[in-house]
Amino acid sequence: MLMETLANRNIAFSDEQAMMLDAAKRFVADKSPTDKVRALIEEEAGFDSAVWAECAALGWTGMALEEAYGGSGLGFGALVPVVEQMGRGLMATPLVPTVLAGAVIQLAGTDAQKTPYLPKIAEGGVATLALGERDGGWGLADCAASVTRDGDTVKLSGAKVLVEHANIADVIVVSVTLDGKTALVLVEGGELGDLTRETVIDETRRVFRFSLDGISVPADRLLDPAKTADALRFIELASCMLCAADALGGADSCLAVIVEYLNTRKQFGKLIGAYQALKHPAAEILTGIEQGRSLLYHAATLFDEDWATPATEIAVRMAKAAADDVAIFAGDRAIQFHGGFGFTYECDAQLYRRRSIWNGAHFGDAAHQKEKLADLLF
Amino acid sequence: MLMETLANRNIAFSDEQAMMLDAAKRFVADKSPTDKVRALIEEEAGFDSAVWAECAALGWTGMALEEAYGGSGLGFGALVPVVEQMGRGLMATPLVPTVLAGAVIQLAGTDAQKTPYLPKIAEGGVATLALGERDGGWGLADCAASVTRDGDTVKLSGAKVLVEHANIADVIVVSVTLDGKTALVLVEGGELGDLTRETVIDETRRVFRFSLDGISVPADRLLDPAKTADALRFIELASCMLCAADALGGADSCLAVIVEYLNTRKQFGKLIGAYQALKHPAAEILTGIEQGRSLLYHAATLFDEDWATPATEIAVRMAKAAADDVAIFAGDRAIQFHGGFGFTYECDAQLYRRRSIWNGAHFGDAAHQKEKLADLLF
Amino acid sequence: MSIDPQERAAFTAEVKAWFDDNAPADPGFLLPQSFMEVGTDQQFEFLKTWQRKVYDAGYLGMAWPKEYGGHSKPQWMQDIVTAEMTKRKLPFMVNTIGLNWAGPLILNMGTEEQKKAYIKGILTADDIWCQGFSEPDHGSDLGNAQLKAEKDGNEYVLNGSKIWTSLGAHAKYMILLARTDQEAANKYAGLSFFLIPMKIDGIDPVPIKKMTGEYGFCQTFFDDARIAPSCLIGDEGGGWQVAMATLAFERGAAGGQAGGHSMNSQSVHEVVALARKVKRNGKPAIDDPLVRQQLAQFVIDQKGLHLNGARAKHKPLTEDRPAAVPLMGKLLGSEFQRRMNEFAILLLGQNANYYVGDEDAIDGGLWTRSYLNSFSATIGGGTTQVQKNILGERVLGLPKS
Amino acid sequence: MSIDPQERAAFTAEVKAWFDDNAPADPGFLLPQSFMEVGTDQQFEFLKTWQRKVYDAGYLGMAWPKEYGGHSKPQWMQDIVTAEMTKRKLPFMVNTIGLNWAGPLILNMGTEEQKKAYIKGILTADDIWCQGFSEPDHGSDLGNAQLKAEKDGNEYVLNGSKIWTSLGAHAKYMILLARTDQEAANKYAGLSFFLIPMKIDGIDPVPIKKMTGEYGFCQTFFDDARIAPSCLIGDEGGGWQVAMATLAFERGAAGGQAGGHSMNSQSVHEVVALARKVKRNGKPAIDDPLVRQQLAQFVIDQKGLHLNGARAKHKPLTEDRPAAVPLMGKLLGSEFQRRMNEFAILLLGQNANYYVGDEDAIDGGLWTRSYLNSFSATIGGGTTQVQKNILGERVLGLPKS
Repeated sequence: MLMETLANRNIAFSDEQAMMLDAAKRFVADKSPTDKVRALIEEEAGFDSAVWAECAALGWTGMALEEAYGGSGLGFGALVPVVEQMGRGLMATPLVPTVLAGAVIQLAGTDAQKTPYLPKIAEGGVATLALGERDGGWGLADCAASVTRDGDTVKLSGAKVLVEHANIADVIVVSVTLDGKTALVLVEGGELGDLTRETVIDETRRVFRFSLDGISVPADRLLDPAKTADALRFIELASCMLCAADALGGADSCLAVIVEYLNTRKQFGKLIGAYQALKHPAAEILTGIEQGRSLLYHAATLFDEDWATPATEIAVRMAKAAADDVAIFAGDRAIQFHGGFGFTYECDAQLYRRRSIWNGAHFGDAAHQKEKLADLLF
Repeated sequence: MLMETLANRNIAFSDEQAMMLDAAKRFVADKSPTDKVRALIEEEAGFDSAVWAECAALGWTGMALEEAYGGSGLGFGALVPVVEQMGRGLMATPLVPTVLAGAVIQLAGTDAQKTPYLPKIAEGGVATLALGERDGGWGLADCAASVTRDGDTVKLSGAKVLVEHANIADVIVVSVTLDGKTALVLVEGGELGDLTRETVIDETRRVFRFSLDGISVPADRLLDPAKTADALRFIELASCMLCAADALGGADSCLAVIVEYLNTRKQFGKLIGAYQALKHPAAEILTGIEQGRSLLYHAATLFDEDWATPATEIAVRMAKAAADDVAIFAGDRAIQFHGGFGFTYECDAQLYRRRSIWNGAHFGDAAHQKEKLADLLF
Repeated sequence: MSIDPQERAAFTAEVKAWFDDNAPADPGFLLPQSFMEVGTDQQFEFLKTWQRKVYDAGYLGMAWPKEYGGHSKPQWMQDIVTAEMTKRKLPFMVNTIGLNWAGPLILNMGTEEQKKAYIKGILTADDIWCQGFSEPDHGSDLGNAQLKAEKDGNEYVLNGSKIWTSLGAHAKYMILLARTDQEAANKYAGLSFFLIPMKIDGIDPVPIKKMTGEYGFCQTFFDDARIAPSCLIGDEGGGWQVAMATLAFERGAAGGQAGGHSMNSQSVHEVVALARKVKRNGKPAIDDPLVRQQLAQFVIDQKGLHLNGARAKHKPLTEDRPAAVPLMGKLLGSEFQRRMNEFAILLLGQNANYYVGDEDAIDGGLWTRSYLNSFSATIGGGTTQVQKNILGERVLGLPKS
Repeated sequence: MSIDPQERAAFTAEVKAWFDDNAPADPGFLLPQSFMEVGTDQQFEFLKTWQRKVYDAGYLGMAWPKEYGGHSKPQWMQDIVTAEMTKRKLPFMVNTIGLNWAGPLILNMGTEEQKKAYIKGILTADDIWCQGFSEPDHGSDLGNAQLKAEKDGNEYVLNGSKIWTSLGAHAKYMILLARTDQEAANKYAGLSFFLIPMKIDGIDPVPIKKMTGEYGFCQTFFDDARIAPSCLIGDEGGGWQVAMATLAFERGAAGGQAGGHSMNSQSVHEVVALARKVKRNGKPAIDDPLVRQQLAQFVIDQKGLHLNGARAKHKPLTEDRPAAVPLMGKLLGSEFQRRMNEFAILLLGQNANYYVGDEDAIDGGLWTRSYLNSFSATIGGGTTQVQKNILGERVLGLPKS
């Protein structure tokens, strides 16, 4: 696998994707300037529903959905430039959980499940995934939450944590244990009980925990058991890829924030960007981002060729590892290089550093990815 | 063990040791300027026997030996400042293998063994250890070389590698397997067959490989089997400590070489030491050396209190890890910071970098020490 | 100084017993780890009460003169108390600037009136002190302070602003570095040092929200604030020397003289405890070889930091570069805290998403908050980058950047 | 350019077959990995013979014009040959400066006479070329070259010295950057570029012993060496432009035009193979989690390096900073080699003590030698530190250091 991996230098990027990238860049710059990001942090909803509607209108929620369900069938990898730009703008939307949930339903849902839910998603309905558990690591299997059959219904029990936008989701893909195996079951928003908003490090997120106890849904809400293992693997890889895109976008604007300050602030009579102690780490952040983007677009290319191959898994994990490393480094240095100002809430450095903690802590940090890579490669 | 380790801040350093340090510093500066080091590299013997005689006269070979055998009984830790200074001067002598062999014989030898060999060592006779094997890792047990009993004699077989100064040693402590257990046996220099000088990275060393086949020695040359495990442990810890001392001494003069160049060489119109890209790593080397020396003298203190405690092992391994890390970093940066000149044999940077490879590759590199530390501490 | 071992043992036992009985219970909210992190009145009141309790027990300012509010006892007793508090990680003494900077300064250079006026309130925490050194535009360049103190009649008029005034809103007094002479031959010569009241017209401490989301510092604005000439300490124009002396008190023999530790940094053993508690790949993180390797490195780092001081006591072991150990402590200690807390965040795994205030945050979110707060030390008091310049230039003799 | 897939496949097969039959056997001594490392006559003769053999087979200079010694074939054929040689890690083409710098320069800017005189000898390796750019006192500061070329009658007289002239002792010609005008308005304007013969009076290449213990570079001394005015290429005073163009040939489209790879760097898969072969704690090093983590990182690094070029082909993916990928390759590639070889030394364990020439040295001592040689790239052609300045200044727009 190592030699194949080293030999594969495939990066495809169509004119259509280029247009999408360009549109996303302009859209995010327009709709998510930093003062808007900060204003949304203070609001309960955490995102601007008008902007979200525009995202849907731009076709982003349907990019990875088949045309039959109102999507454009561009493929999941096509979301990478969009999410990268959102990361750049620290833009808060329910896009990532929505497209992940949509893709999973498309992959492992029955026709009876796809028909009601997917077109809604394409139109901008919010969907999400409920995977996390209180004592949970990064593995998606071995849920403590479970379902038991009860005639035509299944009864859920346990609890889920770290569920993005659970408060507004039309449908939630919930991971549970059924007869000793991991299963995925669809729960509708209205079926949830009380939600508790969680206090998370990335304040641009809206994340909830809730109990499943007392929830019963029709048994046909279970995703196809034969496809569940595939679906879990898809979730992990697709999430890693989008985390990497978000992290690299964030690192990129974090670098811009650093450069801006280094070109403005003077100390001891010189612009501080003239000091190599700041200039060289900035150059290292630059190279980290550039390498990361190469790995990311390679991953996106392989993902759209065939997401299920080991080559794709390798490419995705490489991108995630590289992205986390540089995003953490960039955020950390951004704080330091802003001096006293960097220590304040007002300085944007903290926004990026907090986001890098979020991305790193989702679906395995850089060390975890490298462990998995070693197992795949050596 | 962790809490005890963190609480112990013991560093003892007597006036006697201070005098010894001062004497060693002056002696090494005088006897081992770099041009002398380079001249000795070209010579077959590799060291200056007149200087070696002076070392013995200064009492260095007898420092760790009891007074009964002509030593001064100062303790093994007292060798640390001496070896550190030798590292500083890249000084070539058979001191380290000689004092190690002496200490091992003193620890695990019978009276009949101590009586002939130890006074010779105190007087400046060369002794050495033959531990390395062709396929060998850093563990001292599990030797492929072996002895078998044959009446009053034992017959040796196998081969040993990386034996310092085997060509001139009066006595060699050889590790072998006897009846499935590791044993140590004394072989006299005259009993060895052909020696092959090995080509090693640190050109100030004189190192040999040889076959043991055909060598028979009296059975009473075996060190006390009841003390062999202790002796092996002693060798490992004492060697690590002296490696650390040598490495830190080397790193320290490597830093001096860097600073000298940074204060002399101009590029783009400025002394290059004004550039933070060079100044800051130099400061990092400095702090690495300073921390390393604190750890080293702590290790020496505990070693002389009781070398056999876990606390001493922890202190020694910490010093070795810290010393290797900084010596490697200093040597590597010394080459880089000398620019084109650093790439030449004429630049002293390579002498230090080569020596750091030697020290790192003996008795376990920094990662190995940290692994062992983790097992002891956590 | 030889101390009777029996006396020492007896006193140690007494101290331990007192802390056994009087150590405060968990207040139910996350306490700050230093005076720079006091963000709520609740935290402040708790800490103030605790300092007062320690003082009332006779365990603070033990070696300071009785006539000013101290106890005129030997310093070794105070050191035992301080060590015990540190070891137990008890809440720090909140009047940190008073105890460690202003107090030693006043005892050393102040008039009899000043000693009588200020020392007791420092010990009781009735009079909180803050410091006015840094300014918004001159972070690491202390000598460039621009806040004006202009003579007007019999008073000085203060205009400008200071930043990073911890406890600014609680403080009654400030030690202030201000510019009394705009035309001085060099920037240092124009500075003077003052002990000023905070609760007067024209002084307005505005809390700064830290990146942790909490408060703890102020920016203090001075708008024609008028102070009496008796506020001056040292000579007019001699402020730089007083400021340097004050910083030296903190580091030198007078540091910790008043007693009571001022910061609860993380120790590697706490990270090890965390690694035992959390899981990685379904097993305790402490079993992961990468984690073990990193933790071993942190033990080495922390041990090295502790041992540097022990080595420095032996002159022959530092004589080649006597300035190295004193000048590198801040750099190494602050970067160590930053790196170790950053690593701790990684240990949290998925739980790193939770922050202070969430019920599922491990150790209440302490690790992430500690990481973010650690920048106060890598930035404040001369950034890490400035510290490396200092080491390169002053210890190694390299040219200025 | 569309290439007939069948033609391409057929040619590839032919090339593979030829290399299957003609790849040189292990010579029994450790070969150099680049032209900067040719230390012995034995190595040189072996490499020269190999280049000649490749040329004679029609596999070198394939796209260069037939009338000068090339084969006037399409470039894609040459690229296939080059890729095959690289993949097989066959010995590099020893006349590296001739093939990659002097040749493209002469074809691009030279006179008809120069093309006829020089090109074929470059391809056959009969005429080895070296370069005279760097000088002992101006390592990274090429524009500050001081070697004098003074007009004296109809000739230029050369005085001064050049350093890092690889193959200096074997070279027949040198490309030389020299100062023809001491008083020029700026340092660049006083430079001129020459193609000069090496085997004339007053030119003395003195081998420099490298820190590896081997040879490979010379310092070349010029002592009243006289050359004809026809040696000038480009305008007098236009040498800086010619030098920049020459460096650009190496990096740009003309790079590798002549074919034949010029360096056998280490690939991570070779380090992985090493880790399978050596032991750590009695087990294959590849089983050690710390080793695995580090090797995975190296795979990521190497993959990233390779992919940067692939990404740069899509303009929308680099348009924000188009200069980044071209300007960072040297920095990343050279530091990657240094770090990876340094790690490989650690993998050797106790065997790291052995060096080139010892029978027990793993892979003949290759790893340590590669590490030491890796500094030629982290230092030569602008040090790593200078590269970071370039990225910071030219790509990020930060002020000059």
